[in-house]
Amino acid sequence: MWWIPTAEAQSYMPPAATEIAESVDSLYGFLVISSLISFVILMGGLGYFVNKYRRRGDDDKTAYITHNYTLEFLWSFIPFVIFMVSFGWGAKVYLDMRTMPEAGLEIHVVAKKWLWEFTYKNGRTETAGLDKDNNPTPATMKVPLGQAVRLIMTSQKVDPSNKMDRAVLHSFFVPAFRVKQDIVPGRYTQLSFTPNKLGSFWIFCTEYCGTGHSAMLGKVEVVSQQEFDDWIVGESGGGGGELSLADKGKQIYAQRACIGCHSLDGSKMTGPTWKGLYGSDRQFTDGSSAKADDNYIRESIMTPNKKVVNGYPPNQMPSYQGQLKDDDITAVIEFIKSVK
Amino acid sequence: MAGHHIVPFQTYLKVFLALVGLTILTVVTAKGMDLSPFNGAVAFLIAATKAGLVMAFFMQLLYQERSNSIIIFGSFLFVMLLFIFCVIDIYTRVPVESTL
Amino acid sequence: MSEAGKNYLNHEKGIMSWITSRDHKRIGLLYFYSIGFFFLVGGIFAMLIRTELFSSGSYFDPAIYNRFMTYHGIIMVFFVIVPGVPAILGNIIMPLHLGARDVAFPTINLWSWYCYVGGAILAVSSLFMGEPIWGWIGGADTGWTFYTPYSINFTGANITAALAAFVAGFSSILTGVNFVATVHKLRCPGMTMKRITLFTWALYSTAILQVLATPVVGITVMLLVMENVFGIGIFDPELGGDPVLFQHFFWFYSHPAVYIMILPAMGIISELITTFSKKTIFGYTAIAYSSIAIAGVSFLVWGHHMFTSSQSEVAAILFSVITMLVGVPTAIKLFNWLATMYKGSIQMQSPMLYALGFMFIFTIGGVTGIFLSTIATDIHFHDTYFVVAHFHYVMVGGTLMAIMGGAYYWFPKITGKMFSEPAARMSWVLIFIGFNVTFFPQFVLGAMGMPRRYADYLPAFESLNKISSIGAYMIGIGFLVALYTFIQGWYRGEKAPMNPWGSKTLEWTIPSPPPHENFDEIPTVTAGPYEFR
Amino acid sequence: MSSGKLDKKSGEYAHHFKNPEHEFKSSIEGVWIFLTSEILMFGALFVGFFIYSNLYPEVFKYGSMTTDWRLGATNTLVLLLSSWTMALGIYYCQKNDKQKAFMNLMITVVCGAVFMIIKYFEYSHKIHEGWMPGMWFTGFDNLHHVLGEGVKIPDNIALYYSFYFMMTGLHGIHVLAGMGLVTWVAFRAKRGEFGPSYYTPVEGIGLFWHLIDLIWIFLFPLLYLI
Repeated sequence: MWWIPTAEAQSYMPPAATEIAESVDSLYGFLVISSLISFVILMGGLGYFVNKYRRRGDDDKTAYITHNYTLEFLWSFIPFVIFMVSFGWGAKVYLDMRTMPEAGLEIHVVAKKWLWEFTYKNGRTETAGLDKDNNPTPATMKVPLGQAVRLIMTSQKVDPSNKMDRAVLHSFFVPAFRVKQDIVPGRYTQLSFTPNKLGSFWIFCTEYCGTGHSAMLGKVEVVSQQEFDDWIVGESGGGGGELSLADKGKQIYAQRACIGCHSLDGSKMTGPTWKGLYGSDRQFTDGSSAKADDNYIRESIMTPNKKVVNGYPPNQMPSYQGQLKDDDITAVIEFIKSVK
Repeated sequence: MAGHHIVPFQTYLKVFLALVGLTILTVVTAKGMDLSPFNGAVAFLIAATKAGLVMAFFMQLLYQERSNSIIIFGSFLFVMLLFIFCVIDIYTRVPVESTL
Repeated sequence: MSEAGKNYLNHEKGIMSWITSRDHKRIGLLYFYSIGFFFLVGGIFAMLIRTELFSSGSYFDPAIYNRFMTYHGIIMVFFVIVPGVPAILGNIIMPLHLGARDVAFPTINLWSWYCYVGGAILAVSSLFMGEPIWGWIGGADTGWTFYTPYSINFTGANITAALAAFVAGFSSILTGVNFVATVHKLRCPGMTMKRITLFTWALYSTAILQVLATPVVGITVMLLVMENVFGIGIFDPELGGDPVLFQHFFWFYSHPAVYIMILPAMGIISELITTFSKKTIFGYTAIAYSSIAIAGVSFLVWGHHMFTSSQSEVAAILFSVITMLVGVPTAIKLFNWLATMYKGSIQMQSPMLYALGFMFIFTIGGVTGIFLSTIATDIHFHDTYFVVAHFHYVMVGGTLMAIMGGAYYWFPKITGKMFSEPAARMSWVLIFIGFNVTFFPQFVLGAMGMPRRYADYLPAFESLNKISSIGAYMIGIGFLVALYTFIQGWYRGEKAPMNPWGSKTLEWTIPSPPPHENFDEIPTVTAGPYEFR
Repeated sequence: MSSGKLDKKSGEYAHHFKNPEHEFKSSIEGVWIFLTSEILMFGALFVGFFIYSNLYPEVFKYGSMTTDWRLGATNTLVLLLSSWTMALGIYYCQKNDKQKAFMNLMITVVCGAVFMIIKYFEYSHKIHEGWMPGMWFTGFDNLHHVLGEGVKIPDNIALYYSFYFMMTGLHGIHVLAGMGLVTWVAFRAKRGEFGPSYYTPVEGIGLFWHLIDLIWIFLFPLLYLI
């Protein structure tokens, strides 16, 4: 059917990077064409009738037609057939999509408010980070070209000790692969794809998960098998290594959800910006004030609601007591000092 | 006045006694005998019978217009639909385990 | 009974005579004022949403945007579109169509309005509860779907918002009970089920949905309230519950709710098309039964909202095939309306413009529905702007077009005055064009992969979002013009004749506005409702 | 309508009905339609109960062992009795015996009260033992006292109590509402407002009361026996 690829080209779908994506696009093309045809029939008929049978005078006589079984049968049955074709085709592609590869690369995905963590079998973990200019870089999942990938996904809390917080639903969506699967706390869901194009593709979270929902981005990078093999044995992205204290603090900032509420460029988010924070005078809602030194910052991380800065709502930030080691907090403070 | 059916006192009494009897029966079958795996089914059947008696006589479905029976059984049908489709989902899910 | 010059609007005076009225027409008007008010509130939230999305980057904090999005959804769904047609036009018109003096239970009808108002007040007040994030404004940020576990955060805002949905549900149930009983019992002599109007058929199907589906969401949001108050854990994975079961329960109501919104709208369109084509309806039986069929099947399709939710593949395929079946009666309706216009005498008055606008918009909404019920494509489109565009095409384009069409159509009957035709056409042009400008680009955005409920987006999506926002402001202006025509018509309009459109249904056989007890003498019907011979 | 309250006993009826019988039948049908939505509302809870009791059979097995079936059975009998007297209340209204109608309706109310008192003891016992729903559950130790030390109690045993309290709680609210309504019609019956030609409120509220009984008939085996 020559017209299906034509429709695909006009489909505004993102470039397809898996075979499944191509078959979804063919189905999409079929649907676009058949809906265009039915739309034209209906609206063409509408326009034609409105023009041809417009009212000429108040005593117009009209035909008295109550029904026509043949016609009625036809316009029930033909749509029914189209719907069933569409259903069968869709179900077939769906089952292909949901058939998990026997062998292949397994990657564990953990979604938190509001970041992605990708863990490979060998323990290598990728999360969000920051580049040299302190711009957040999305978590990047590297996968080799042409190999089937199976994702095993679950959702976790940022702070497991916080009883008032809940791990929430997320959804893993790569438009270029045409796959999507919700991530449910308390159990594992799975998803598979076999990329057939090199490149870097966006991952979106498509199940509403709160304030950071639209910032919960990630990337899939499809690389050659060779490059992947070299990469997988290397250092975990963003973690460990010989880093300066401030750089370590930067990573904690990106990975422990500080980034969701504290900006580095002076803009106001849920919490105060870290730009120029160190050494500044802080006014609190209870009327007191203090200078932001090491002790104040440490206290704010441990007991965030003890002193709330004027203009910010209370009870937004969870305590990091027991979450961050002493060294980590020192690193965070060093990082805050470096953000001027 | 026409249409107001008066159910005899005797009928009410008999139905009440039957209900009491069925209650005793359900307790005896559940606590006195071990019918597993049919424990649940038996208890549910007895409950359904009791419900039928209450609806037919106390609620006078037998003597009212048919439409009322259709309405109320329709509602049971829709509860069943909710149940069946939820069950279809939950019992055909494939559990996924972490392999880490 | 009715004295000269006395009608339902002026036979009693004073505010008390209105808010304690048990006259279905007055209650309908009470609904009109209150729903109109909340439509304005929900519309303001819509404008704020589109302002935030006008460009990439943020005007508002995402936390505030999420409140806009949530309250736009809650108010528009539970307090505008679900009660919209049945409570306003259904209340006023349906008893007239049946040749009845009132609905079956006038007092309960009044209660249902109080439930509505109570629920609406709860919903708005929840905006000021919870953690304040912007002055006094706090409120729930769960989205109107209240998905667990996100909605379990133990704040008063979530509790109040869920209670608001519960109370509004009560209002909906009471209206439904009333309408079913009215259709069953209060038809005038000769008015067999095959002679009631198609608007009444649609309302009857809707009422069945309201009675059977709403209690399920009632108990579901009640469990959510308990979840937030006591942490009962039925939907909380941390305590062993299943959040996907919440989605099952929620959509068991909320999918039929979509038909609660659209079925009565279709009923209005049937009336408008036949009246303004001056021709009997084509396929009365098919249209009437298709309403019932849609209502029945709509209970079995809720899983298509959950194709990606981790429900099982078997269930997904089953729900997909049943969803396809709903398409058939919908297609039947569209073709029957078209056939009604064949060899008619079509008059392009503003109500008819709205009806044709409905057909245009609803056809697009309908065919894109097939994209979403086909599983493989839905996986890609699910929770993207494609879905947003689709349901706005159906619910906003569809239902609001029909409400506006119906409002103009029955305006002379309800108020006894004529509105200004040029201004009404002006509002149609603005709303119709604005609507398509707003929502058509969103199909493309969704296909490109832009997820919904995003406070911010990638720069690649910017140009289409700009177009969409401009369209939204156009719709806003269009509705202001429509508001102007209503007010202008009511105060300055010419006196309306008994039957300005040459319609055949019963409400046009009594004076405009109708007397307090509708019919001096209950009519006896000998033929169907659309006898244009 | 405009003349204020209608004297329905002597055959007046609301203006939009054809005759008193028409009004009666319409009203009763309205009640039935309302009851369908009640059934759907409880139905959703039952569906949840069935699904969870199949997913976690242990939870529901151990849970129902901690309820006292004697109290449950007593409550069942009490409610059955109340249903019977409710039916008799209508019967005596039809027979125009306002004193007996009043007596029977009041017995119904008293039965409702007895039911609630027994429920109160059950609740306070559970609360005392810490068998509370969801996150308030603290009764693991007390459960071991009842079930034996060796039994492995599932972590999410609290789910049973969530369902127990939600279902009986919602039912209890209905009982309370029903008691209020029955009291109201009882006193109207005593004033002689009802007779063979007009007893619609008694009949309607009776249907509501029987539904409460009906739901308990299913709740009893589910929560106490299985």
